[in-house]
Amino acid sequence: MSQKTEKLIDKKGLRLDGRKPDELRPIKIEVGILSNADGSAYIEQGKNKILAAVYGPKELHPKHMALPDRMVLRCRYHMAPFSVQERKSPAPSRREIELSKVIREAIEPAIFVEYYPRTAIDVFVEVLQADGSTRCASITAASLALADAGIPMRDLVVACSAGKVDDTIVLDLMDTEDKVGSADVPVAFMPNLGVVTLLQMDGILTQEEFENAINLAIEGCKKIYTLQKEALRAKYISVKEVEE
Amino acid sequence: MSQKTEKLIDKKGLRLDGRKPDELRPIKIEVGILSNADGSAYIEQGKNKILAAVYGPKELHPKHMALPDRMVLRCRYHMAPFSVQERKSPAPSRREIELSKVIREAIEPAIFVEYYPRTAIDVFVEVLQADGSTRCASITAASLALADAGIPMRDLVVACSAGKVDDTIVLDLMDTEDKVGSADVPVAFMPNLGVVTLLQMDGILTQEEFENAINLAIEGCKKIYTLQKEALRAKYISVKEVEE
Amino acid sequence: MSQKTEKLIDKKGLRLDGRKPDELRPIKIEVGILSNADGSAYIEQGKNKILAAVYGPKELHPKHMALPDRMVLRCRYHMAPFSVQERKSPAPSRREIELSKVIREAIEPAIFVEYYPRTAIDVFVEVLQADGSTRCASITAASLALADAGIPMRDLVVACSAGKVDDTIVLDLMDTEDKVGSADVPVAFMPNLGVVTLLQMDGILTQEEFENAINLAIEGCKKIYTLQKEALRAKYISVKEVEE
Amino acid sequence: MSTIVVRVKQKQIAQLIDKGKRLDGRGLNDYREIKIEQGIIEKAEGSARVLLGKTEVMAGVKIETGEPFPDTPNEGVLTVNAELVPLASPTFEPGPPDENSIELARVVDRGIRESKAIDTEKLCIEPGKKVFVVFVDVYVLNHDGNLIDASALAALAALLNTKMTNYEIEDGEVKFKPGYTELPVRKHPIAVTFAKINDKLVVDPWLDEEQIMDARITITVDDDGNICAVQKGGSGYFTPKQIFDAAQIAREKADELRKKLGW
Amino acid sequence: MSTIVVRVKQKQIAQLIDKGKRLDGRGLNDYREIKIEQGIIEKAEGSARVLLGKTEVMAGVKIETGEPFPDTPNEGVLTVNAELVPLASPTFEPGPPDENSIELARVVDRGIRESKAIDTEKLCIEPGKKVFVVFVDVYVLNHDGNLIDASALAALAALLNTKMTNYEIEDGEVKFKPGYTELPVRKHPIAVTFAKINDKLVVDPWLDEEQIMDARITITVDDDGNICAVQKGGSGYFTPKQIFDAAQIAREKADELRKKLGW
Amino acid sequence: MSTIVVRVKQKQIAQLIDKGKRLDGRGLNDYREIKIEQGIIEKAEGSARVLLGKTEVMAGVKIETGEPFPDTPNEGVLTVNAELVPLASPTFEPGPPDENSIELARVVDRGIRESKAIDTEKLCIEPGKKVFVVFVDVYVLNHDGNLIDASALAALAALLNTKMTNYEIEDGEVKFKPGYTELPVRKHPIAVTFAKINDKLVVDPWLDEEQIMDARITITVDDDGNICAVQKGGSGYFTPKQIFDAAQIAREKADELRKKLGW
Repeated sequence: MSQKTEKLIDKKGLRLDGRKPDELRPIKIEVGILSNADGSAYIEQGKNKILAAVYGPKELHPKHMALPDRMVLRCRYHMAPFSVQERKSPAPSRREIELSKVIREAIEPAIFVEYYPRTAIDVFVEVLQADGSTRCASITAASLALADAGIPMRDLVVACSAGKVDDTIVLDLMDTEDKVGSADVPVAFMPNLGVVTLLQMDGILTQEEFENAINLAIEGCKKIYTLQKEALRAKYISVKEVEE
Repeated sequence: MSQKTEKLIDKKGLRLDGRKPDELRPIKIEVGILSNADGSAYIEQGKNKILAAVYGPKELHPKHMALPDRMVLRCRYHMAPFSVQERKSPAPSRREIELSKVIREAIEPAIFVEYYPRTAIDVFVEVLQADGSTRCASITAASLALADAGIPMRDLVVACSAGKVDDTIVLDLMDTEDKVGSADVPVAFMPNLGVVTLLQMDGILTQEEFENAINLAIEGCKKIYTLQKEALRAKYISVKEVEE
Repeated sequence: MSQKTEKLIDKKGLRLDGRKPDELRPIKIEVGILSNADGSAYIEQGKNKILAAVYGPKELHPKHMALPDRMVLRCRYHMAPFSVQERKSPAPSRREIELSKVIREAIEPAIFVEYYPRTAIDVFVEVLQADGSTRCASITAASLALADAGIPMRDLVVACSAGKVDDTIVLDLMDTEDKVGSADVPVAFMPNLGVVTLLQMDGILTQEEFENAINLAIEGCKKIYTLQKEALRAKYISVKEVEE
Repeated sequence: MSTIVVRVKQKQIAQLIDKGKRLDGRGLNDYREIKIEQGIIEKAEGSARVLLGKTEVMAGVKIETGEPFPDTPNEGVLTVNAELVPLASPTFEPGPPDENSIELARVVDRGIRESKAIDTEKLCIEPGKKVFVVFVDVYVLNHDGNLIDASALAALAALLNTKMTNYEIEDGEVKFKPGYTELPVRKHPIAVTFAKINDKLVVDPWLDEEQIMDARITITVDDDGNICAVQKGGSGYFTPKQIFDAAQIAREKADELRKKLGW
Repeated sequence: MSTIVVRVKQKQIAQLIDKGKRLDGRGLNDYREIKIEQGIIEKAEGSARVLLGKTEVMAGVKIETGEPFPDTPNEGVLTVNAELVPLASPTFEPGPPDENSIELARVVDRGIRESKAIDTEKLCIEPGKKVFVVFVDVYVLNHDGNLIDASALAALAALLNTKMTNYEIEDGEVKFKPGYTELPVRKHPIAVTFAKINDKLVVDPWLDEEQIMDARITITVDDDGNICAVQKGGSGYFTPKQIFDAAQIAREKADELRKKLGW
Repeated sequence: MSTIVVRVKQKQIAQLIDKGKRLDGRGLNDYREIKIEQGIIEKAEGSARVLLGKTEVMAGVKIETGEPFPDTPNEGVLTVNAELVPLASPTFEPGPPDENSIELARVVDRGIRESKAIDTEKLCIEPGKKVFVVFVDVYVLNHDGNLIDASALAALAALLNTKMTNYEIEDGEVKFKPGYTELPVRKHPIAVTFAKINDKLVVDPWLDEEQIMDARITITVDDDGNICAVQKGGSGYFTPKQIFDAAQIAREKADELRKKLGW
């Protein structure tokens, strides 16, 4: 987060891409689009284009890594070399390793890990194009891929960022807002339980701004949750149509 | 392959090193020259100097990599740092990794892999000096090392390149012809069965030139095959002499 | 070792830090200072600050690495990035890998490795600040950490360097003497048995100088051995005091 | 699927091929349906997504400045990389490129390079010092067989879609200007892969066919019907006649595909 | 300890926390004893050793010259690295940084960076070309829980202890001169970590608490009481209220620590 | 060989050494037959192949230009690397250098470096900026014991065989001219390795001896009879007297070898 003089909110209170402060970017979600994966989902959120796939539950190698009372959840968040302005080396960066960890920890609370002892589930996220708040869109897609794979879950996990740009708390940061704004607060949420499973922040916020940002992000999560469920239903309906 | 103005074939139709288009470079082959390996062979072809060694059949670690109905053939093609004009880093390059694969796949058709289930054979090729068409000379040597190790084989595999330089189809490309010529076609062959086990090509050839190049390479293979068998016989004779 | 014009011994026969040729640097040793390790020791020798820790005997993974008739001793010598003038990358250097090996081989003769078949012991050495002869101080600390972990040993191993600076054989080289002097001879010693377990040398020495240097280093070892035993006793006493 | 079901299916595939038929209804020399979408990654200079049946491959092109190779000081640099990302198949593992992804990248690279598809001399900024480096990243998203042909199509489609920002040289530095120029692509190399099953060759094998094939051969053909790259793979073999026939068919198929795709 | 003893102890810890107490006698929002020693590594430009109970962390600062990032040509560069050295815990393995050490380094880095603790513009030597690079190496020597707070304290203490050799520019080269200047540190970000156990939050968890916690949250606070970095960890969750309360407490604890340490 | 046969043989080796004899008929201080061939790799600036009994080592020298080390701005750079290539022994594995190959390279390096065998000041092109870098690559082709001595011989023989292309400086660039100059090698350090078996020291151990030795010690000696590098290896120990005696013998053997080889 580095502050520059550029105006991120215009006189009408609109953002660089014409959105109001509490407005989400256009979102498109598809479930079950990869034929090899046990479950998969694709999300477009603004210019973000992200694929998530799930393999498992399956046997774990080497075997001494398996847990006797629960499954092991593994997660890889990875960006395609062409997903960002400057070509990214395909080797995992420190940022990708950290995000793989926090995404895994955002998803895990939703899974009944004790149902499948001694097994592993792999969640693979590929960012094909990055446009800010990719970790949130990745979580939204990954939890759909898990549901698509038939993994028993307490709830879908949905994620959305909020942040502060030009003294305004705004929803769902896009790339420039993320880089030039004064704070970024990604939040993952389980709507049924009303709990937060991912929370990070960088920038500078007062206690009040911090609370507002989280509350706004949760509102965003709830809207995206509706889209998640629609996408699942669409998959289910289309599958039924095919079967009939 | 990049075309330059240099003349690769002179007015008399002779090549840079004085060879006729369908002439092999001088070849020297020795079998069984390393005392530790289960089988070994050394080949000089032009300035190529290449060692091949075989270890196995042996147990495979980790065990879950072993196959219940056949042996696993592994192959490493590697160049010494001093084998080429510019010092080569000893870490395997992408080229070496690809060549290891195609060499393995060129040799494997000759081996009765089903005779030794759950085991592994390692083929190690070290290029001590490289002078064009090293993959072919490596295959010629590696199959002798396998024979020297007593691995049951359908036939020896023998390899030779052909290519196009200055509009002429020529046999057994040396370094400059490989780099400056207009096409390179390495071929591995099993003479008894009359089949091709390695084929690659880069450059530009018409259908007719392509067929001619392969046919010429096969003729080269047949000549080298005679040398292979002589080298095996020489080893066998000298071993018998020692024993008597 | 590169010779420069700088004077390393002054007219009074004193060294850069005021020591006489056969004088050790100030040494401070503490045993059992890390709560997680099974054994640990800390040494300051001049500006050297080094921690050693021991974990084990413990099970070995993967299991086929275990030895049926003895334990496996493993050792890692590692320098903190801030321990030297120019920041050192945390990845192990070739020097660190060699030193890990010679330190392990200096310690191993003291351990009754046959008492714990199929197990492993890990010795971890961290150089927090380096000031010449770190491998010697590391061995002195590591053998205390082993004793602190209750590993049965034939004797403590103690180490000290000698060397040649400005035509004089001197004891316990500090950084500048190591770098600018004309020879460095690190020696590890088991006083009870009177045997040398580590010996390296670089520089140029006559046979006589070489013998003198080793003899001087052994004298140094004997002095440090007294400090080692005191440090062990101090730990033992303070533990008893706590227990009482 | 259980192992038994798999075996039965494999037997069926092989038996049908013996009779000149394929389980999915194709003729021996037929490609699966090909769908190509270009320009899908706005942040890349060029991009394309190829569906070859259920095999899905993406390619993205990024252009940076760098140094030329010493032996070609006047030419830009082409770098092809391929990732078998683990979401594409249960057999793909995360980690550095293995021999399969390296072979894939190098075969795609060879087709583009040897056919001189890109006019690399137009990518020179300052001879011997600065040139454009064209990175083609092939990204396999779903593996249902014949990754080579799908990747070669994706790479070429992405290159054909590539726009380079205009620039001028100011004090030895590259300054970008408004406007775009297309990447100078002058050839359209097409890779045609055959699987050998029961001693018969079939074009564009799908995954089930690949699992029972003895060997494969890829023949890449340029716009003039010349062969510009060949790669045999797998632990089987071919007779010379099979190879010559394959080359002939590859030249026909390449021509057919080029027409169909308007290249 | 045997597994059974461990389980009994864990149960005890959880039951006590339920009653607002902790096994080591602390209140829920109490830190363990903090000892800080600065300047212990003379060869480093700055250094500090922090004891947080039995958790021991060292930090060393090295300063080198290097290139600025293209988007901040007038600013020096901060690089934080963390090593979980294997002598600190039976669970730490030698090898390249794993996800835990990377997360640790990045959370510490974020606190320093986002609070703008270092006046990086004063580390510029020649805009766009040469700046000072500040390496902060966090070295965990004994792991008894709450590595983040201990590491953040060690990093800050080392930075506050850092002296830069004076220099002047001569013919575009940096020439060092006698004398030192202190590193321009203008903020004191404090990381405050909470563990959630039995739905209650406790400050500064020790290792036994971490082993039974559902999740943790770290809130880093600057001198003005602003929040400058947050990181949730572990596979559990928090209610929004728990987070807001934690932020409030973190701001108080940070203030308290800053006063106690004289920062 | 079966384990029992191996044990019997090892017992025999040890018993014979006890009586001052060796299984292969050598005296305790005898080297195996040494064969050296130089100039076998025409593409390298220098090369040699050494046979020490059945132990076979190759060394190649390549010379490139590079930067000097900051503390020796007027000197060329020597880099020794050793590869235990897997065809040399069933115990060598492919992969990055392990501790054995690193130790081997560093011991060979130390002998050359500390004896000042190469006049590195003659390898300086432009002080502080450009020097020649001498890469010595030691390549072990067959391991039958005493790799250090064989490698040190191979490295030195390759250096003695090294020819540098003539050059002149034109506008700060190195331009190569016709003709060659020999690498300035002025010393001939010889490494002499002893194995300790049954408390006796034997020179030039072969593999079977190495497998039962308690420890080994290598003493490298320059042309003036000075000791220039020492390395103890293995998990045993030596008495000071054993070391002093070994040094004495090493000086004699080095002298002997140097004469025999005409160095």
